[in-house]
Amino acid sequence: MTTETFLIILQILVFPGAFFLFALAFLYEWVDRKVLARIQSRYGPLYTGPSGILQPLADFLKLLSKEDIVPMAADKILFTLAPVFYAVLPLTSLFIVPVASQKSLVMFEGDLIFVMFTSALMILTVFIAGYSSTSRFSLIGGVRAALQMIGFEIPISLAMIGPAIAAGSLSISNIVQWQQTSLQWTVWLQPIGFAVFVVCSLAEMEFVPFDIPEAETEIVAGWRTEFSGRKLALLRLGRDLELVLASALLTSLYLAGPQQVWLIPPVVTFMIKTAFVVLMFSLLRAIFARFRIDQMVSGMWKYLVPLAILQVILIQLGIGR
Amino acid sequence: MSLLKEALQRLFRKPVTLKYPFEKRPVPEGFRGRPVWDMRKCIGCGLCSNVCPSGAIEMVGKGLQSEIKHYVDRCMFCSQCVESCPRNAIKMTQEYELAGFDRSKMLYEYKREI
Amino acid sequence: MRKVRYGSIIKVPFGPQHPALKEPENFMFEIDGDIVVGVHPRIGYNHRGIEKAFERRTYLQNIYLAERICGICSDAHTTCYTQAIENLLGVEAPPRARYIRVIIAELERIHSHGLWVGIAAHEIGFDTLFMYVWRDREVVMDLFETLSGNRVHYAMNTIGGVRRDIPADTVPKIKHGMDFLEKRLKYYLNVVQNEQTILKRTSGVGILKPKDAVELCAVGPTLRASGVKNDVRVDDPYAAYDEIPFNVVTHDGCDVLSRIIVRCEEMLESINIIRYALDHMPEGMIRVRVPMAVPPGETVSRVEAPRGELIHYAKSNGTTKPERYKVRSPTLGNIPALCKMLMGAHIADIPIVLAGIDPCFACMDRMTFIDDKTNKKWVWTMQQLRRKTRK
Amino acid sequence: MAGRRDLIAYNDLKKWIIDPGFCTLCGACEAACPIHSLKIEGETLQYIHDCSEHLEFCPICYDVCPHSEALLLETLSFVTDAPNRRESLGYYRKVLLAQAVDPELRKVSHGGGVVTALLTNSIKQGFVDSVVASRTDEKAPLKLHPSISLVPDDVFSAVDVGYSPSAVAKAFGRAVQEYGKTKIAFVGTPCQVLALRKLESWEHKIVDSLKLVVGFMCLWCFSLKHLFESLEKTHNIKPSQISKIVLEKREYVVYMDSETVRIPINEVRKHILGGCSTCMDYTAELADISVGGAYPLEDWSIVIIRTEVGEEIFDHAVKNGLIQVKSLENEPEVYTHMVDVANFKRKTALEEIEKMKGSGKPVPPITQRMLQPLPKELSLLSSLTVEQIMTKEVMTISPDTTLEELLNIMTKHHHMGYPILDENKQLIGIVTFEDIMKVPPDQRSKTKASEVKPEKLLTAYPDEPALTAYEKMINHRVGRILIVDREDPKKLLGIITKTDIMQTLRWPMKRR
Repeated sequence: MTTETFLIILQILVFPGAFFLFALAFLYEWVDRKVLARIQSRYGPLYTGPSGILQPLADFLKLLSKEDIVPMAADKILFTLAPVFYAVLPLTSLFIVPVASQKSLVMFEGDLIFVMFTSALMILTVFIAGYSSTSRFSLIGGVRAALQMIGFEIPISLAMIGPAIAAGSLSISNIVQWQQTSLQWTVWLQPIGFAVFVVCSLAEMEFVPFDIPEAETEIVAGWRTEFSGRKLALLRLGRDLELVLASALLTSLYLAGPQQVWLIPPVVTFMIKTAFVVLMFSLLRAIFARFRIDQMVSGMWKYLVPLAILQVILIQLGIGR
Repeated sequence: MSLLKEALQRLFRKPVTLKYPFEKRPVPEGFRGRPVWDMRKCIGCGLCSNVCPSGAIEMVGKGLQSEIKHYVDRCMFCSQCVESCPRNAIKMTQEYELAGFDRSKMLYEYKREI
Repeated sequence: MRKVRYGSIIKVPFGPQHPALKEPENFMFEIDGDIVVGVHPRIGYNHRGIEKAFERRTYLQNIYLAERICGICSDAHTTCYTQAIENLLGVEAPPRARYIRVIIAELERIHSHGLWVGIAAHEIGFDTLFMYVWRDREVVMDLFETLSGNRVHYAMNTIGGVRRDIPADTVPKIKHGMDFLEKRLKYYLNVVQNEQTILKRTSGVGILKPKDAVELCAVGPTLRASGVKNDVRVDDPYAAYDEIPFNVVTHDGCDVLSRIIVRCEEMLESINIIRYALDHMPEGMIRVRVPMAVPPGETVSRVEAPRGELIHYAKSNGTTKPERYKVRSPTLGNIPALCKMLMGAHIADIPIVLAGIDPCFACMDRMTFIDDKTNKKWVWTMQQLRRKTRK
Repeated sequence: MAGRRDLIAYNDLKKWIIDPGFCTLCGACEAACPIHSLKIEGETLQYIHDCSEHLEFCPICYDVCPHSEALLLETLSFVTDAPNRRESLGYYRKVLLAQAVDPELRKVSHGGGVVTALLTNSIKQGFVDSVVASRTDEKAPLKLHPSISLVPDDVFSAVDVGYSPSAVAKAFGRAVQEYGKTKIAFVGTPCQVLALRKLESWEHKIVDSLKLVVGFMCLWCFSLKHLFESLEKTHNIKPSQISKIVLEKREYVVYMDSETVRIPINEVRKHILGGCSTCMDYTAELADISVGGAYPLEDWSIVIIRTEVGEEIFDHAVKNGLIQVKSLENEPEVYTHMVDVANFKRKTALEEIEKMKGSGKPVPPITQRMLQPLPKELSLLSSLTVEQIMTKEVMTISPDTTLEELLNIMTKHHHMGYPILDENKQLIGIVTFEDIMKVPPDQRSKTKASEVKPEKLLTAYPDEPALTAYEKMINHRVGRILIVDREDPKKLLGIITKTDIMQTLRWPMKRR
């Protein structure tokens, strides 16, 4: 084995690969919970580690050790596979997004399309998870998730395309590089696209006001109702990775991604930017009530899709390029 | 978005939650905590056990030979016994952490000194 | 209520254990797509035999039993109970006691409505508002603790008056709390009326027309939110309400939003009532002593609980224990109206509409038996019950 | 009296007090009853429901009844801090004459308006927050109602003396339980004061709120119904006409709108309450402050201050200028009259008891207890010698002292009997208050002490057991016995009075 192969394996497994991303996922879950709690005048996680920073990890470990119940009527294969996919898909996408330097671990022309594809696959996984548990609440939750996807998939794709058009490349790393070399962040050029992306990310991550597929008071835990033990642990990990993915994508596409500023390594600027994005997500999820599914879908089509199209047209007209 | 301002303000303020088991809240005067009996004053009339709505008080024996058994697990701290006692033999304390796993530990017995 | 529809109707159970219902009660919804086409409430899940328990306890002990019919409107139940027994005894609570009862009842209304606004916010996923409202509700809870020694079961009422006086040094404390609450409540009222997501979820949802509301015997804020002016405090004044000027808050939106607004404004009105009562509280007795035994007779007493009109019926046979006791809690009155509101709603609207009547199922549940296959209903007598238990 | 007590006190109360008709309707039992089984309604005591349903064992209502024998010695401990004790005065710190400074007040009140002034001051100064007292109805001036006053102005019309029973002790219970008052001044007649003191020695929780007990001197109470009936029958006086009844020199003067009628005391005595006929306490010996009319002085009251609390509150009122005081020493007539009435009351009570005993009727348990010491008290007395309990410093007079001079001495020192010693310090007899009273007032300045002294002289020897001396006193119905030397019966060594006996009996009791 050459040193190079070893380094690549190390990169995939440790930094900036799986281990680092897991750590980041747990860290951002903690940031999210803590910020949300502070907004609501609560403490949030407090006792596990300093200021409860290890709480998400503790939750994860605890769930791993819990009993794993599979409903009798459930489709066992799909029911078991869904959580795995749910955790693996955002992780795969994160290899494409630049984290530690301007270049991501895996990059190829058109990897942006791949990310869009995986995010669509995730919703499919959610639907399958809800469908395979055969619980009424899960079913409704899964259907809602699928329905919700119809709402946000188009605008989020358009919002992703915006920077790509500006950079002239379908590779995320290239978009990042373009921003850094041209010394302008896309967010200043395409604020509408940024806003659309943020809103759709909330919907993608099922955060209030778009936590419709798992609305606690309406359908218990939605598509996740029947999951427990290791499966639930994987679902939670997937959710956290999704948060990292969404913030990383937003950072890469609109905030110029990992950037070497003076002596600060790019990974630090990346973390600062993503942490800021997570904070913004937490703030936004705190100040709204949940929409109803019909209101959400119609609102998306009525307002966000035209806005996203408008942004694309503006870019084509040369504004925001 | 009308809650945004308040949300931002709250983000930089101290939470209002009390870290309860570590940080106990002082209770006000007149708080109705666990009742205690002063057997030097008790005459054993049995009124407390008779008025108790939840049957938490048991009197063993009669009159001045009696003993009081108080089952805290049944007590609902209404303080009717305190109100009914003709002689101030019962007092409500400020004790409120009375939950536990063992019911047998929730029996408080009051015996007379002979 | 049952409507036969062909197509993909699925039945969705709501409760007895459900995150939207904090109390065990069962609703079976027939859902066509996302629309509710049938509602089948099954009450009685949480029957606790309280009325039978009343017959086994003395009148004095029953105060505390009445208090535990409901945890949130505990004072309304004891007020109603003590009023009924005072009627039977032919005594009247002294003026100061009646003012204290008003103060406690209105504090309780603030706490109950505040709790409800929080729940309503939670039902539509607005947890931040829920936290804020409940945080500010603590002011009332602390006042209760200072005034009565307990946050939930105040045990202020006793037959013939109240058990504790409101000392002069706590009056400024209460007033200070009221000033703070008034500021906060106005802010929340503003939030509720201006926050788009809340308006989206609540306006035009759970419509109950005034005519339906009256026909289906809705009570309390549910009825008043349909624009019907009805309040026991005015219609049949008890305690000191006949001496205190206040407005009956109504709103004619007929939807969940107007139910929120009515409750918020009622809280503001309660603050005014408390201020007036504190300023005009007469000196003197706080209770009259009454004997343990109650002369024979029967009586009905009405109280405007936070949830609506509460009715207690008592029958005495001259001993120290009641012969029969019956409680009609406001939630029971609102159940038919609730079914009306829910028809045609979205699944997502079920929790907020359900919460819109401020249900308190624990105090509502009564003993009836329903065979849901034949729709036959009956009530078991004590003998039948005994026979059943022996088997 | 009754050997074993019943577990439920009401059974005893009914048997020994209510049924024989000794109840004076003070309402202490109603105030004390933890389950409100008893109720005073008009002139009857109602038993509303069976208390044994709720109680296993309850001594309360019988223990606190002023006519029961329970807790009698314990009640004494409230006043025994006082330095002096005299027969018919009780334990006291000071005896003086007082009147309210405000003339308006004197006009509305009986006597000097002292109680009203005192209580008004205490409420204003915050010593007490309410006053429980009797008040007359404007429509029926003789009928008393218990009243609870909260503001000083209320007191102004509240305090009143009268001759009808009033459930003040019940009102005290209400003040605590229904009004929630915590500092209460109580005003009542001797039996009501006794009831309160019994509640206090029983440690009933309602007396936590008791701050001050003011006692009125009281001869007795009438059953108004009977009194009115008889007045209407014999003197054709309608109850509505009567505006005031005043006791003046063993005569009741009935004031009506136009005329006055004088009725001898014995004629109306039939209508007094059962418990009053055997009561021997005139000056409310257990009160913090006792107040009575200062006949023949108009507008003055005689005030006996017994406890520290009473002294403090009274002095404060004097300092604040609401009450003016005058020494009693220069007014022997006032003092004489008071003691005379007290003695009259005691004498008639004793006669009544004899009568009751003779006819086999039950005697109130308290009287029985007062007249018959308990076995343990007797054994205590028999274990002591006379020498151990006698007072050695005796005030004596010479045979030439006139009765008027003697009355002055009595007014100054409050002793009721004085041994007469001749110039050689030889004992020649003893002269007591009763002996003086036999002499008409106008001849008292001429009569000498030796002339009225009884023939017989009761003496005891210092080495005798105290019990013997006590028995001698009881048998001869005297309040004091002279102790003389066994060898020389003319040599006075000391004196034993009832006070000394009381001191001996109560010495194991300690004030809490």
